[in-house]
Amino acid sequence: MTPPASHSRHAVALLLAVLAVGYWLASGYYGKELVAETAITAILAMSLSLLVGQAGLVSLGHAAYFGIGAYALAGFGQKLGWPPALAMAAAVAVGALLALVVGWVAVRLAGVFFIMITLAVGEMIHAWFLKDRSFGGVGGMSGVPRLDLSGIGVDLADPAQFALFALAVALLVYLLLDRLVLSPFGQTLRAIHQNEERARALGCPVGRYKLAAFVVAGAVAALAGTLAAQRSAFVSPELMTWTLSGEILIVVIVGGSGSLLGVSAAAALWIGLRHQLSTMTDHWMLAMGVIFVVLVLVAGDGIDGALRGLWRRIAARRAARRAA
Amino acid sequence: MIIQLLNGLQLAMLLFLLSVGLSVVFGLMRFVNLAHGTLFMLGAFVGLSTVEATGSFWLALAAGTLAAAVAGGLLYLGLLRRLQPAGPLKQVLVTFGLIFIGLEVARLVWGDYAERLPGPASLAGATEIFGVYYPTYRLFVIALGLAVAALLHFGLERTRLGAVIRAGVDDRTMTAALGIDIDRVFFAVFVVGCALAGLAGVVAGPVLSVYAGMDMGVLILALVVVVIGGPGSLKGAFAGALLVGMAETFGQVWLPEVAGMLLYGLMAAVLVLRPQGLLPAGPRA
Amino acid sequence: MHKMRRAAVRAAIVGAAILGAGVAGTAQAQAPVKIGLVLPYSAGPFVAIANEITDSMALALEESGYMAAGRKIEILREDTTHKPDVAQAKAKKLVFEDKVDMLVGPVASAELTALFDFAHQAKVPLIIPNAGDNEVTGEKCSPWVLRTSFSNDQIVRDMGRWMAGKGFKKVALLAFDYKAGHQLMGGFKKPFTEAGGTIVTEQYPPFGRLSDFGPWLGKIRDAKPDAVFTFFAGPPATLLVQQFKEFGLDREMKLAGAGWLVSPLSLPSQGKAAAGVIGVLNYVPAIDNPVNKSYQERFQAKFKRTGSEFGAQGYDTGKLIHAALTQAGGKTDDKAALVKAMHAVRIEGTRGPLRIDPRTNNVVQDIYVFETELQGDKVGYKVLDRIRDVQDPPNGCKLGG
Amino acid sequence: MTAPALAAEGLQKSFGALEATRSVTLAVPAGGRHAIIGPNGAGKTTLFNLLSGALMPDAGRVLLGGTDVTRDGPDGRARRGLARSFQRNSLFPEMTVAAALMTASAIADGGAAAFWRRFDRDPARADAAAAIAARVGLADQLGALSGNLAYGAQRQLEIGLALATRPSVLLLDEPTAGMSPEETRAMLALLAGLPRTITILVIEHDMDVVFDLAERVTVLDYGAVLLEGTPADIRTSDVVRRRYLGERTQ
Repeated sequence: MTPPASHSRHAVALLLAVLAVGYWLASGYYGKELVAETAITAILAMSLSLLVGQAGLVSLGHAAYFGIGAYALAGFGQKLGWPPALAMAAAVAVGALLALVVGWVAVRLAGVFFIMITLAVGEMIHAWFLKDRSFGGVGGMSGVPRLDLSGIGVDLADPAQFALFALAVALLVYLLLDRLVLSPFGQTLRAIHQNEERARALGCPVGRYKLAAFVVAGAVAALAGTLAAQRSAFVSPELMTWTLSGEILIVVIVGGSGSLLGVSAAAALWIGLRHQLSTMTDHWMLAMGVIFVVLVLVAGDGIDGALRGLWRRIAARRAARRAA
Repeated sequence: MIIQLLNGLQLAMLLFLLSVGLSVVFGLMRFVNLAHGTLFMLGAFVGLSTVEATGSFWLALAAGTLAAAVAGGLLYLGLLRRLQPAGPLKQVLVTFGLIFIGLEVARLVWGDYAERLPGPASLAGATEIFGVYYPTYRLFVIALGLAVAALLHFGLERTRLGAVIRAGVDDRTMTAALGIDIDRVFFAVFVVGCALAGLAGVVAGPVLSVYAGMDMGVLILALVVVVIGGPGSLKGAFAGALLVGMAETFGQVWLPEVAGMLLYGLMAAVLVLRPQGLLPAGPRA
Repeated sequence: MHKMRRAAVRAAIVGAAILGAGVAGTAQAQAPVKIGLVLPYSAGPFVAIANEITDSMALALEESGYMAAGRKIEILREDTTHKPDVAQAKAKKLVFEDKVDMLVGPVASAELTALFDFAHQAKVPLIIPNAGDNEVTGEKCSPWVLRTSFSNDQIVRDMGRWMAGKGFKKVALLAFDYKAGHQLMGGFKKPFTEAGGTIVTEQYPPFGRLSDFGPWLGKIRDAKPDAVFTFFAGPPATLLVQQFKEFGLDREMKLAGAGWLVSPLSLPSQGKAAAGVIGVLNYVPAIDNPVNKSYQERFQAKFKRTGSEFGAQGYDTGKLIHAALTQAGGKTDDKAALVKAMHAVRIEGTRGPLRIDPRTNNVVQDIYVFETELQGDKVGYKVLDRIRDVQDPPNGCKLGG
Repeated sequence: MTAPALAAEGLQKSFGALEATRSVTLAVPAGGRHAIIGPNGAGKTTLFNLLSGALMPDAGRVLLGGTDVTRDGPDGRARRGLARSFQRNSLFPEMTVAAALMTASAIADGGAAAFWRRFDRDPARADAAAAIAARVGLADQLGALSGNLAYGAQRQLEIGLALATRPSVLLLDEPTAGMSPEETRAMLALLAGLPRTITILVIEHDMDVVFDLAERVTVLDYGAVLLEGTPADIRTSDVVRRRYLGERTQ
């Protein structure tokens, strides 16, 4: 789906950022934790949106790269004692490398088979860290180092400041991915998504472009993983379960897969809803399930579609008024 | 050694009952019903309640199978048929949402405690076979799996409905063009698939015990069987179930270090080397 | 953001309602003592245990009408949804937003790892009502983390000698392949081999994959041990007890294990197969002391089932906290003093005499060896032995105290 | 004598028992206009797919400007200057005509790999796209979504996309299929107007198109070459008439 005119997109992005900071200011302790969790989930959702929305590659194992980013940070930072910044960069590289190896195999497959192999690899990695006691196995591992931003007067150990930091990173990731989506590379991904055979006949090495998208998505997901690990200074196999992969896929689909802002808004909705429902009832998963099924049935192309529909109606009414 | 072989065979038959429905539906309608595990769990729970109420395992077997069939039917008519034109992604996602719902409904109705579905008194204890004591109930599971496989094979290969289903798997549009009401056939196949999942649920009750959340582990195993065996074909589901059953059983005892990863590695390898699976359905899967 | 407080107020009202039957006494206008519960109430396999602990702790606090040294006690309940990062976030909310005086929880080891660092840095007392990881009161101990349940080693340390003494020379070990599994099997193995026993097989099935114990029981049969010593809880425990009998192993060897194997939570689904199992644990419903008798009567009256070891730990935690608050004269702003008060108190719990060892912050308690037997048509417990005052060595914990 | 722009040597392809292509050899000189005709089932589409790289031959070679491209896939051959149109429209439905043409040119000249520049702010590429649109008669529909175009316009865009890659050899698969007479005349004018820098090989049923456009014609029969010659030779050849034309004309 072709992105709307850029000035309206950046306006919406600013609006979302202001809303998030507003919520951050108004909320108490736990609200700030939610802002951090939402920012991290939005980054992860944006990375999957690049795959699902632009290249049309539906992955049901994306949490694996999120988890690998967290575990790599724990490995480099805590076990090998590297400085956090270096460990973080290395963790993102490990995520990209894993995506390269898996993607090299997976992009040859199409449709439901692609879903199956991403699911299989995700479960394989989860099973490995469930058993691997050097990383604490089921119990996970604590003591993950945080970035030292004391130079600019920011202490990431304080959850409130960490939430703002995560929000800033999310905004940065949005700007970077937005440029990528609007670049010739992004346009070619959309061409492949809409008609792979024609793209190949025009001379596009389709496999390499899909692989590049897979690697970028893996790297950004690993980045989100490093943030999640620093948020609670802790990693556990819960970071790479297939249910998390499913939730993120739901967020991307509900957000209107191709739109970075749509999926970010959907991430906020998902986290907020999950929290709100879980304070009301222990059976919040029932409500989430129902809401999700309804959204998939009703929302043609998710929140983004709804936003754009709204936009078009406003523009049409304005034009009608001017014409009258 | 013989015990492990029998254990492998028993797990294989259980997996066959569970995955044959998933596989044929996938072959026919090109979509994966992730809520198949939920129907397995529903069958187990309904079976459990029936045994507690009536004390008869055989009634429970019927009740569990019927409940899953009815639930499957409603699921197809209510949700899945409407999503048919929307393509496989939407259908997969809806069934993913149903997992959440199924889990919580089971927890609401049957609580959080694990219960064991008692096997029939007549099959309790162990019998001597090939010079080894082996639980009689598990021999029943093996026998039941083989019987259902034979029945389905006969139904698919010998009867008119079987021919129509195979044609549908091969080329759906062509079959529809021949004036066969393909939707009614798919509905029947889908309901039978769900019924078998419910049957597998009751049968697994005494072996795996019944608790909210038992669907996840089993669903992943079923997906591996469908992919390895070759989606859409009975022979594929049977072969896949045998391979996975044996790999899971022997893997965990002889290669415990790698056991967890073994299955998924196998599935990934098959997806790459033979995406159509070991024994694909029609000539052109 | 008052919405989020509503769950807390709801719990408080429940507390107050029970208060009606409590002591009249003039409650000064002091703020209430706030206790934050961080347990998995909605997702994952431990929902039942979370409810057992919460219900039993309420039973204990009801006895005083939720009052201690003139201050009302308020319970704030937060759901970890079985996710470690949510557990930590909820703990931070309880401490920084709701200003609770102490935290009680969690159940699973992953959530414990997440909460431990936070409680240590925030200097807020965290009382562990279940998770048994040895390191938490061993080399990684913290002055702020106390445990009222057990350490894995504490449960099985004396079982090795006991079984060797009872003539079990060859034993096979079986537990899931994760930290707790290895700690419990290790804790049994050393004293058992020192007492002359031999381990014939030691197997660790992968955690989290519930297929079937057939393969491992097959290997155990070939090894022909006198007994099998195991660690399983919940659905896997139900499964193992059943399949042990189905494979006819009960005719060739004795089934034994950490007491959760035949916990009251699993007994209903195990049926008669659970009879004849030797267990070792810090609690058995059949313990003969007045506190346990009244606890079981009130629990069974209210919840129509036998109180489990998790319930007993919840009840004793409530009693210990109440005693400590009384000891500290209701003052909770000095958290270090509150911990000292916890060290100073001794109470008679459901499990017998209980105290917190200042050198490790772990509970000192009696350990019971028992056997399940058919009592009428139901399976019941018979206490075989009682090992008094089992205390963990510091194991590298430098609390001194 | 410079190598032919496009050549096939002894191409062989069979599907099970069916021999779809039986040792076909042909050569199209640079700037040439060559047509392939034959009844349904003569193996025209199979030969087309062997030349475009969609199918790999069992035996024989395909040469593009003298270099052997037999083992190259469709994208490899496209990058060497071979473009093709599809018999059934194969477009980018959710892209505007302008964006589709720009995308095609970006893919062909490697510009697609750029991941930093803005795709929609590339005036040079936009002008080139507009020029191609004008050439294929879509100048006034640049902003329309490809999926919403009328059938005839989609056929024109089909050719436009191929031209946007600035090919040296253009393979056309029944370009006038399903077109009205005046649409066919417009398409013929368009194809005739293409510069001689582009070599054209066309598969066609419509005899007028073949005889108007082609300088040489290859007649396929059951996968093999029945006859090759100028349109005049084909028209007068009794072999062809008996086998092919005879059954059709008055």
